[in-house]
Amino acid sequence: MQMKEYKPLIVAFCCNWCSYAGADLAGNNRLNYPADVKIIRVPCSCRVNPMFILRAFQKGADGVIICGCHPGDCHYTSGNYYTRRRMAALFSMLDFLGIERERTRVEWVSAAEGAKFAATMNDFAEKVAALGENKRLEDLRCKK
Amino acid sequence: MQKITCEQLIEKAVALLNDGTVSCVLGWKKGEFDYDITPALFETEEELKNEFVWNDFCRANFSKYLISKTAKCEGKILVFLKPCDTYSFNQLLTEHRFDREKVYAVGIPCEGMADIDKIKAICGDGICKIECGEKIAVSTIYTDEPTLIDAKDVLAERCINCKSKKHVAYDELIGEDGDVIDSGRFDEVAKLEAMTPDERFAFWQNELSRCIRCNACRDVCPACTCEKCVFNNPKSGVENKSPANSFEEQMFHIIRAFHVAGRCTDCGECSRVCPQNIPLHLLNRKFIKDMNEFYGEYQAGAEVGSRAPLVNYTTEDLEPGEVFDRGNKDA
Amino acid sequence: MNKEYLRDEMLRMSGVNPKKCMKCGKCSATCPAYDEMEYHPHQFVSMVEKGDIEPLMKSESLYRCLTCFACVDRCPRGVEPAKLIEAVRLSVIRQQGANRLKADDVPAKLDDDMPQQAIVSAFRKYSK
Amino acid sequence: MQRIGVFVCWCGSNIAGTVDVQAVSEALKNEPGVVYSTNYQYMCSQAGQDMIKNAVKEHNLTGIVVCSCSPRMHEATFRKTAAAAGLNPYMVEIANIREQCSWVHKEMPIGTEKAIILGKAAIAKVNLNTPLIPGESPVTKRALVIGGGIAGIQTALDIADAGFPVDIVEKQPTIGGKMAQLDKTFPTLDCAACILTPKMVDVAQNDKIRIFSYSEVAEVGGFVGNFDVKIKRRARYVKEDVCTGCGACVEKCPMKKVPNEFNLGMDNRTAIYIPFAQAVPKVATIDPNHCNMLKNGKCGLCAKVCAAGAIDYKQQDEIIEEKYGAIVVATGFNPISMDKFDEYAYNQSKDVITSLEFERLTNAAGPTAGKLLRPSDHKHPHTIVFVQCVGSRCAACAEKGKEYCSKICCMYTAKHAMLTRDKYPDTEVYVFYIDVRTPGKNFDEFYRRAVEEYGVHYIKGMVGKVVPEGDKLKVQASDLLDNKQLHIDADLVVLAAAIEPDKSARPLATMLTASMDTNDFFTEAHPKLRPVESPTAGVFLSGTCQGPKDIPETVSQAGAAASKVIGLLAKDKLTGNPCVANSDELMCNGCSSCQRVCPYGAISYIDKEFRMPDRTTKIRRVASVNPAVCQGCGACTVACPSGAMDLKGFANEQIMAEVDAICK
Repeated sequence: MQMKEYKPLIVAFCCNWCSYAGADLAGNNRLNYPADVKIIRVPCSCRVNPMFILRAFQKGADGVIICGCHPGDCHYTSGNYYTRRRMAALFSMLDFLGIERERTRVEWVSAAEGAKFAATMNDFAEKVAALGENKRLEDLRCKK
Repeated sequence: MQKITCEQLIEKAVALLNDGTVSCVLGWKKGEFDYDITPALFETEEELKNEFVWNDFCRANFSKYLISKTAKCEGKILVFLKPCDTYSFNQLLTEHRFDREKVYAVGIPCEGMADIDKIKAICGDGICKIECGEKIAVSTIYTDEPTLIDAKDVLAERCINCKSKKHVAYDELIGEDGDVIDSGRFDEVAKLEAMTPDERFAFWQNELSRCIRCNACRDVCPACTCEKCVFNNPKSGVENKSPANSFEEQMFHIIRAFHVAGRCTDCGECSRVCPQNIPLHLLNRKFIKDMNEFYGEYQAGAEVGSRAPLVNYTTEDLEPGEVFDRGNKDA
Repeated sequence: MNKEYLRDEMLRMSGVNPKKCMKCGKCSATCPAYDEMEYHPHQFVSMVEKGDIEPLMKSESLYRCLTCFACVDRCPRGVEPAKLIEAVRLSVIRQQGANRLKADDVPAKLDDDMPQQAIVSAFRKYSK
Repeated sequence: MQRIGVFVCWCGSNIAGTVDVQAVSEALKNEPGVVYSTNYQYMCSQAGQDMIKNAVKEHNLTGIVVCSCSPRMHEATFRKTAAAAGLNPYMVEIANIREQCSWVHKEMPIGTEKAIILGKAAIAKVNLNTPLIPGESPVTKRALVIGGGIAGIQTALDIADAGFPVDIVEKQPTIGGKMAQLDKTFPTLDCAACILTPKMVDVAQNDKIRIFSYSEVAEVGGFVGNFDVKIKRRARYVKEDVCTGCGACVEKCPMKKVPNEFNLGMDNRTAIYIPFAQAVPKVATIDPNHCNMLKNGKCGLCAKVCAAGAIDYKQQDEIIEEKYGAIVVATGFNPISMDKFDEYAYNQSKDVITSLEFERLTNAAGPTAGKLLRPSDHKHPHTIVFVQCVGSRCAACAEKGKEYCSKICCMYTAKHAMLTRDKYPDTEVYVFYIDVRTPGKNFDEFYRRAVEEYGVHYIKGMVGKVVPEGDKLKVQASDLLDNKQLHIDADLVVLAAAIEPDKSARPLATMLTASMDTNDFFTEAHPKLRPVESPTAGVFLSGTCQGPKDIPETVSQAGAAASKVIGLLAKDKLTGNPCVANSDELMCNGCSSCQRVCPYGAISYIDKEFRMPDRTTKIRRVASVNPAVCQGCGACTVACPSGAMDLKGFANEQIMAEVDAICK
């Protein structure tokens, strides 16, 4: 087997109104973060179904992060409040099953927080990289 | 031993059937074995007198049956509800799953149901006859004299940790109503929480790897009343009917627990029917325990129309990152 | 003594957060013992917050507070100045404890004529 | 199978500098569904767009992926391009390879690799895209304004001015609201009535405006452009269209001891009454709680003296149903109750009054005909103490006061103090304040004039207690700057009571599915950028129902709300966002989870008949989304356990396809 440098694969779900714009701002300001982070645009963080997160892990993601507007700033007034409850419950459950808690995260990033977006992604990627490959929640068949 | 006798229930059912209040009765009858009591629909006095059963093995929760039965039956249905069943009954009403007008609910007290596996552990295999009286008399093909067992010694886990002897819904109550009990039902969850993540992972790998995806847990669950389950729906993107690997088992059970979170009344049917004895109720209880701790006490089904924690919020809720810092968990 | 340490002690003992104060002065406006006091309730709040506690500990004001809790009741921000005054008072008593009677010393000083009330007070006072 | 065209943009060197665009377009050529792939310097340029249009025609494309800058930048551009080429605009997806790739990564191989993956994700999504057509709904060209204070009046006038009919619903017998009760207005000291009553007359005379006074909104259904509203017109026992407002009945009414709410109970009115001289509509109203005829059938004097024959003791409440395109909430405020503030002796002494009562005492049409007299003994007060922030900025007890600043008290107290000193220079006036807040045009100048020119004593500190003693009020207060406790023998104490939203606002918000904050103020759609719109489409906010405001702010917000309403009513049809939720009726089990999380009330339930496999039919309750109301957040899709609810444009399958493409 060929030894390759381990690079974590990170899926970031970003809400269209705040965090996706925050990611754009990070780009505008040329703030670096690892290319391992791939962003999926959703209208609101409350669109993120736990099934999407599990699916990402199944297909080989090493970490999943969900970014939304700060509580109280949701474009749809209350979406991120639901996200907060759902993800609190889900993450607690994943932890209960013994999945490393550092693999999942929710972060509130506003459209003005390009720097926070980049810093969050750097930090998250670093934490996930430290955990190594996601063995506990991964479908081995799908791995090449 | 149950306080209410089988005769009392038959008498009540016959009376309601004969005076036209109801047109059929949802009750229990003997299955292949004496301990294998199954749900049944009775339409005549004769059927009731010959086949109706009520004893320490009448475990089935009838609430879910009302969905299909009320849609089919012309008149009202008489249903017997143990205290824990009434919670599922209310939860289904909250979700508008059946017409309350078409049901005549009779609440009956329950002293807890027996766990056949515990009996087998005492008497061994080959049980040919069980009689429920003061004590449970178990005869096997290997012994002449029946073994007498105290029902208290073989209570099912969910009955040991019974959350409530109080009926939260009924048209009529036979016997006396009890109280909500401060049970130790979350102790097992807390024990797991106190383990290290590695220990927890090992525990669940061991349990979930036994899953054969028979779907019994889903089919019996009074909260799983979807017209079509996402796991059966090719359009959902997560369709899988049999597990191809351990991940899909986990995914199934996590998603199922998430889908019933806030709706699960903790009736324990999932673990009861699991042929592999996977303690599935622990997943549901974990959600219930978490939500109680994070968002305040909530019991699904305690009242009709209540708003479950996951379809509610406050602006002061804790952050998902904070859930791990709570309690006595390892850092 | 270290200012910050003293302040933290006061806050810990009283459970009061003086940062909530919006400096309206209603505590002092409502205080029936105001004229007797060198430092007034609102000054307690602001001086404790600044860590300026030693002058308070030396002041007679501590013993002029009637603990009537009018200031606690009236404060629009829920700051509870009386509890802060009580905390300062308590810390003085604790410091004095070093050169005062210990609770253990009390029994030796009792005699038959001592009123019951005084014995109880003595224990309460010297065990702080 | 889709026929997808991929267009990779260089964005000059912005993308091409760190991404090998040639390699990207080559790599994406072999993705499923892709029939054409190319790259160009500036895709958004006219030439670039022409390239896309030509490719659509040449290769019969059904879907387009543009690998370029952020969709927030040019998604709209490329959708228009697609539409121009005859494609459904929602068949376009953007892979963001500039902001989220070339600009954040420095090395070419890494940038190129990520760009390819982002392109693949977009292709995977387009493969599952379906053409979306925005729904259209008609607009009823009539607006409803709830509340007839200055906010409602101004909104209604502005809307009517643009030619649209407006109805005002006011629960009092007259419009005018709180402003009608005021004496002068800060900082210009105009007489409130002199500037308000002409507007009230304008409303009455405007043939586009109908006033439903003494009425309430009973029920609201429908959605933006198509609200169905039931208005309850309470029986006033006087035929509104017949009454001439002559006042003969009021003169003759023997029941003269009814507390007059317009003067806050400081004098009495009759059982049949006209609230004040300039009331609009100027018609009498019978108070059924005090009228002898209505209570026990004895009297009937008013009917006898009414020359017009307008009295109708048999009148009943009436429900009117009307359709509206837009609704403006202008429910206003009330001062909070002083009952919990025992320390100020409000309930013990008649001479402790609120500022609104003070307004009536100084108003020429008030109980004292404008002379400043104490309510208890009608003597001139010589020492007056004003207390600010009574119940405002009160975080300690939610039952007692409000945590917010009521905003208007500093200025009206300065006005009261100044006017008192102006009219009665022999009066000593003290104002106890925590902070004096005067951000506004000419506000601080006004306050300084009160201090410097009129000699009002402003004292930094609060009043601790007020004790009535003899005919004096003993005021104990602190002077924080002098570090003294003051004892003042006052003749009159005026409390600047906090203001709170009207009690009718909360049930109204529920009817409108408009959200409120914990203080019962209506929430705006965006606190900075959409301050006069509620998050519920078609519902607008005017005046203090949204937060404490003074008159100029209220009037400007009223105008802003009106312009939003006009913008809406000017449309013949509303075009919705097609990316809305959609419930699969076959799978929905009607559990109501989705309805609970919908912030817009877009989901309702219908009983639908289904054919079963055994040829029987079954009626089931299923969710139905109103696409005109849904804003497409997707909260319902996750709440739905059966996966029946999905979001168009961001479907479960599409997002999972993206996840798969990224993780592959």
